[in-house]
Amino acid sequence: MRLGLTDDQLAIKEVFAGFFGKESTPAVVRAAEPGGFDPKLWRRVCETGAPGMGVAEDAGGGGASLGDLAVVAEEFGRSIAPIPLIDHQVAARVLARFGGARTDVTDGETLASFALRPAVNGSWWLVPGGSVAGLTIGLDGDELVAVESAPPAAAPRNHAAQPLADRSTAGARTVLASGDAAHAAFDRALNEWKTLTAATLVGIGAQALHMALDYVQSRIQFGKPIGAFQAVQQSLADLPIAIDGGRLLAHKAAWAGDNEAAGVDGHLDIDDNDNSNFAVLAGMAFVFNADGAAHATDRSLHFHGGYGFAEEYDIQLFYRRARGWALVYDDPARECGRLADTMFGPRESVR
Amino acid sequence: MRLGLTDDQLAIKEVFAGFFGKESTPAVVRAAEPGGFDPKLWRRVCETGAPGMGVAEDAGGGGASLGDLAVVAEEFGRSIAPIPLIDHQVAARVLARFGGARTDVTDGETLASFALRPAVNGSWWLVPGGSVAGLTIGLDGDELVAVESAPPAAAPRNHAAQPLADRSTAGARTVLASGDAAHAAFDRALNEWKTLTAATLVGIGAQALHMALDYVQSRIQFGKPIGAFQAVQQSLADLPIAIDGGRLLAHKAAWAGDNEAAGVDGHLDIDDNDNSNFAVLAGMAFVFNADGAAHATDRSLHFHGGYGFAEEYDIQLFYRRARGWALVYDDPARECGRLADTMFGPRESVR
Amino acid sequence: MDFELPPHVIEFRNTVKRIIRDVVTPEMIDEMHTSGTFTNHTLNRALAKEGLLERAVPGMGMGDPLELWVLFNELEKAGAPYDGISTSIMVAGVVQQVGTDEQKQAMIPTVVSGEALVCMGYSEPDYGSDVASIVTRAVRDGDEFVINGAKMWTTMAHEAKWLILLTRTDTEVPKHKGLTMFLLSMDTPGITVEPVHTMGTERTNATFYDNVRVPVSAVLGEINGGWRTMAVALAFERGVMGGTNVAVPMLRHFRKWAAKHIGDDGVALIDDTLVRERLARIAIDNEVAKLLTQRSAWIAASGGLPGLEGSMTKVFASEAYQKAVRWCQQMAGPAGLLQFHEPNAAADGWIEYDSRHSPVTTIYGGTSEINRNNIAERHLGLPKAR
Amino acid sequence: MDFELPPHVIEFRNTVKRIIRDVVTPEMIDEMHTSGTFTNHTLNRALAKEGLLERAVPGMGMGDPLELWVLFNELEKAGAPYDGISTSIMVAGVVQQVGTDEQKQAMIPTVVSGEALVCMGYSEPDYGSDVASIVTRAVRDGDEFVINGAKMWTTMAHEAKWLILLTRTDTEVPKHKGLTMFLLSMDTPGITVEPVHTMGTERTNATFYDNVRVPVSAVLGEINGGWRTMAVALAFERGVMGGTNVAVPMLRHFRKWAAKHIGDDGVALIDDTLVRERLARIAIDNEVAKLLTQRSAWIAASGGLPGLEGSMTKVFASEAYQKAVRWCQQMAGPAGLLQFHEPNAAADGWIEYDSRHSPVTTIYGGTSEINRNNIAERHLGLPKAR
Repeated sequence: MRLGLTDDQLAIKEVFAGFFGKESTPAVVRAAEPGGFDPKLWRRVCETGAPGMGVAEDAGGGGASLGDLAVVAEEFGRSIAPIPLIDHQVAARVLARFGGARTDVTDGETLASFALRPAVNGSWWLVPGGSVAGLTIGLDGDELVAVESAPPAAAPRNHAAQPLADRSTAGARTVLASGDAAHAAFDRALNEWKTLTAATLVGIGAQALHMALDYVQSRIQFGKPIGAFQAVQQSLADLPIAIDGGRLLAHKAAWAGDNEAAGVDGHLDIDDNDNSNFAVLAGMAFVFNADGAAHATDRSLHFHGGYGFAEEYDIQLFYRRARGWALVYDDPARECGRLADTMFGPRESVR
Repeated sequence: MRLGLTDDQLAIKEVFAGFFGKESTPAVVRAAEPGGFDPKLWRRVCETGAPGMGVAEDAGGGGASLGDLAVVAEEFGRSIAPIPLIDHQVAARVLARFGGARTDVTDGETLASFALRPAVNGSWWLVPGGSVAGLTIGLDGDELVAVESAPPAAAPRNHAAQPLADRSTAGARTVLASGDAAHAAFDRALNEWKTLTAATLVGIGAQALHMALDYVQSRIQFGKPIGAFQAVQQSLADLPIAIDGGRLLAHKAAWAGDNEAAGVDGHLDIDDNDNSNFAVLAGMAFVFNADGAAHATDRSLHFHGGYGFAEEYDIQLFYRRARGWALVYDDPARECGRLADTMFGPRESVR
Repeated sequence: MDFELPPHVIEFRNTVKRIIRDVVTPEMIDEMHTSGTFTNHTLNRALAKEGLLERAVPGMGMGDPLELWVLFNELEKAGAPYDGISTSIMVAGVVQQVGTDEQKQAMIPTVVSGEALVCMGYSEPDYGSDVASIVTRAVRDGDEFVINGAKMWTTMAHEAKWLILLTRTDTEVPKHKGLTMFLLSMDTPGITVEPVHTMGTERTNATFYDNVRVPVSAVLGEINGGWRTMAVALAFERGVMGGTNVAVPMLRHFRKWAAKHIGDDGVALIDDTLVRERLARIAIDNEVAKLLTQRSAWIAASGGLPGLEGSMTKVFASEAYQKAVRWCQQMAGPAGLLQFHEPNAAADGWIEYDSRHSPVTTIYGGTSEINRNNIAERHLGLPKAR
Repeated sequence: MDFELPPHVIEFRNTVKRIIRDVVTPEMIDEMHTSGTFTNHTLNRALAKEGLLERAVPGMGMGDPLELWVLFNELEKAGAPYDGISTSIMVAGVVQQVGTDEQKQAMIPTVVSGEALVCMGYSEPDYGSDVASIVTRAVRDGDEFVINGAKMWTTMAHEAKWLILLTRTDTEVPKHKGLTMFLLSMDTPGITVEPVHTMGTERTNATFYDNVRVPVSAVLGEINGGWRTMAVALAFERGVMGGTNVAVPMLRHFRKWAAKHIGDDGVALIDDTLVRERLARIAIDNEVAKLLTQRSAWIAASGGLPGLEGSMTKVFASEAYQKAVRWCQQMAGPAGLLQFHEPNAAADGWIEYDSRHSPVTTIYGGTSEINRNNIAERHLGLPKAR
């Protein structure tokens, strides 16, 4: 048992904290609005190997575990970098898993995205990264496919300035898997996406807390820093709890995902609070951190007072991404319903 | 428009505040546990005319409006009196409405109760006041009936020490109404019960706040009354808001109920926040005050510290009744579902 | 316990509703969101033309005092651009109460005709919640005052004809006692306006005062009585001039959209059990927010000063709105992220807009913490804790 | 990122589970609720017999430090009576660390054999959160101390053989520096125990000390070093000895009942959409509470002192539990009001019990407010605010 990071992971954390801290400043984030994509930053991140680091080594990637990717994701979230890194990493891993690893994707030269919802009427709705990706991985009926096609010119204007787009299933189409295997692969990839998104949201929440602490210690009202008032303190004291709890949960999901990939099946006994099931932990991590990041950014913005609402302050950038980067998948309440199906069994008494 | 009490209502309030304050002290409440009924207090309340005050004058009652009864209910709630007053008042009104007014019920000599749920297999489940009432009014299939039978010896032990019991539909049985009229009468009575229970819960919440204020101003820690700490103040400041809002809502429901009884139908336009519909306001008042009283008693108990948890302190009596007196009807979340059916229409796209 | 408006107020309300129906078009609302300036000259003039603004000004005695609440409640529920006239009418009420005849004659007719707007300079970059500590100086120079300083959140300054400006005129006395309020024209030389854009699209301003010279007759109220003049303004506002029912249009927008938004399973979103529970709770809170506001209006109309009641309403309504927005955006899922004019946007983009607008509502006009302090100290009688 | 227990700790856990399965009967749990005394001699001896108590004592070096957490987590999840041994083992750890050889030899074997319990006298009627201000006096008299005063919430005092008692020995120094802790037998003349009954059924006590004479050798730690001795106790406890997973048995009880509770519409309660969402959220919070507790155990086992982590876990777990209880009682409807042994009671009465038990969990062992103060000051680095 070791709940913290390994030495390798600590090194990864340091590298990416440095990279994103330097390359994805709030000015960079702001400049990339509303489209939500900075091609130069993408090129720079490709130099770090991050886009393909989760691809197996024998497929030409970095061989990083999901746990390692979660460490990167938190730093990515902390800087709300305007690149669809998580989506690309998940897509690249799916490709490699089905023998379709492509150097251009592993290198990040071709940007890939992962459709979070099965296609309806030949279209994947609001694919994150979809406005910039040349390759879309998604479920189309009973097939898991990779479709190569030119991305649209622009993303619809959206809350978090994400590079979203609806993408067609038409194009140069490769079938990666069919039938049950396709559905299983889609589920696996979606669980990876939820896990890494959860870690990203931990980073957003942690950074929002950091910004709040800076502000409340320097803003003086009534002759004191506002952070000296219990009204502020009691509310901020909840944030590190949710952040730490959310990080542990995201890490446990990643650990369970790595175990599952290694053929070690998880265990699920909710009655005994004993749970190492990847799908359940990924869903839990998504729900808990979607709420946690929304709350942390809400409180941080609030304690910035009027300035928190001003466009020129940075906290509003985080506030919007805490919401957008989670809800692009779904309502956490509906995810709870799906978790209940796994944890408590299907609704047998209802037709 | 007059949102406060009329002069008559102010007089009613004063009388019953005095009565319950004197007759239903915490010692009286405590002595009546676990059965939850003090026969002496019931006899005393009969002397005030409260049991039949909501019965029309021409039926031998006090001719009080639902609004007047809500004023009494709040004072009743403030003292958590161990008598099923609301249940009796509602039952007595139903009887009178169908020409079945009985002097012994109007006087309170025979205790009547109202079954909140239609009978299933010849039994009404957990009727409030059921362990002491000689007459049960309830819906049995398509009939609204009054059943005379001896109450059971004891109530099941329950959270709020309420005089609950399952009651059989067998006994000396009078049919008050049949078919649609029975269902409409049941709905009307249930809405009256929700409204008066809401007012009762306002009283419980208001008294819990009062007790919290007494305690936090006299309890010294760290050299100050604990009520001088913002951590305590910020939390307590929410309570009067919920209490005042809940009272306005309960009063509006009562007003709408009196209008409905006078043949003035309510209006319902949720899109315009324009609502004078009795059923909707009664349900809203129930939900809002069930939550409000639960929260107020929770905070009050909490700020009493360890003493709040001690049996010998009074706040735990209020904490349990705030829950029991509401949940004896149902989960507020399910009531929200029923409200949605009225406010937004039935679920047409679901079979 | 009578919750029905008197007949003449119902008639007033019907007039407001009619004007809204006739004048407030989707294009007008759209323009307000595009420009970030939440006022509209056509609407203001239409209301003025039928005498509604005049009737709403507190203390003018032209209409029932309840009409102030009814006017802004209807405008708010309609999602109409009313920020400009709400401030203007409130200040007109202050001028009516404490202004000189000269000030009344100069200013009030321009406001009630719907022609002129007023902006307020209270907060400063370093003083928000602690407004009594502001440092913008007004120094007496013969028959004039010379004003220097900077103000923050001077919303409508770029549209307004009038400005009320809180200044420090005495530094030697306790901070509340050295403040003076001025009423001046925005044309006065030395005033600069710089836009401040917000995440909610709404534009506000920073304003700068560089040797602004005004005659002594520009003092509104007493010299060194600025705190009192501000209190009058607050007493008029008392939470009945909009801002406490903003979740009503949101629920309406969401409901209409959810009724026609059919999921992949063929079930309309409005028929989803988890959605219905949350919408019902929003409707309950909307009713309570309305009742609390109505109470303030009733107390004011009965001659009372509903100051703390206004604080209570504001805390409740703004926090309930934020909860409702969070729920609606979550229930909408990805569609709740799409902005105005994007296909498939939840409620035509309103949900996304509300999510950007809602954070400010627990900040401006007194943060929830400041309001709770006031409630704890002045309503609950707890010891001062700051 | 490795969340799996080491094999020898899994084996330890399996032993605990086996003993629980064999020894903890419904009758035992029932007796605990009837008596209000949350300890059971049979269980304590069964755990002792297999050496589990000895292995769990912090600092004894008999087992993996993780075992302390595992032992109490399993007991808590089973709803077993463990309050008596958790305090006892914690104090045994304190004695092991700061006690004299004489104290260790006298006290530790009686605890790890499951024979003797320990109670703690910290709080007083007038000093709860502000425990540093306690006034129970211990006055030196030759080779003895004479103790006079009163303690509150001395749980298990009526069952315990041992007592650790916080006293004031110096009134001339800052309040934290004049405290001394004693370890004494409950047989010592002059101690009176009076029961205090609680809404949660659990019995606690008020204890009174009337010229209680103890030798100087009864001092636990240093004279005037009582604050430090208490800190050692707190560091051992660190939230890993139960109290942070109490919603686990509640969810299990509710789930089992909801699966067989069929509504009038033929739908099982567990299949109700509104129920499922809430149960899922409870399960998520249970997992997080477990992980936060596991983190404290891991930090402690790695040689760290997870003080603030324990505060964070306690705030989260107790408030999540209260939310879960409220939900479960509401979801159960009227059945959630019925107590143990009543027909149709939700989850055989557990929901009603949890509703009475839960309020104390944000009070004892440091209120949520005190814990948040600590987190704000010591973890977030904000200025002292009390």
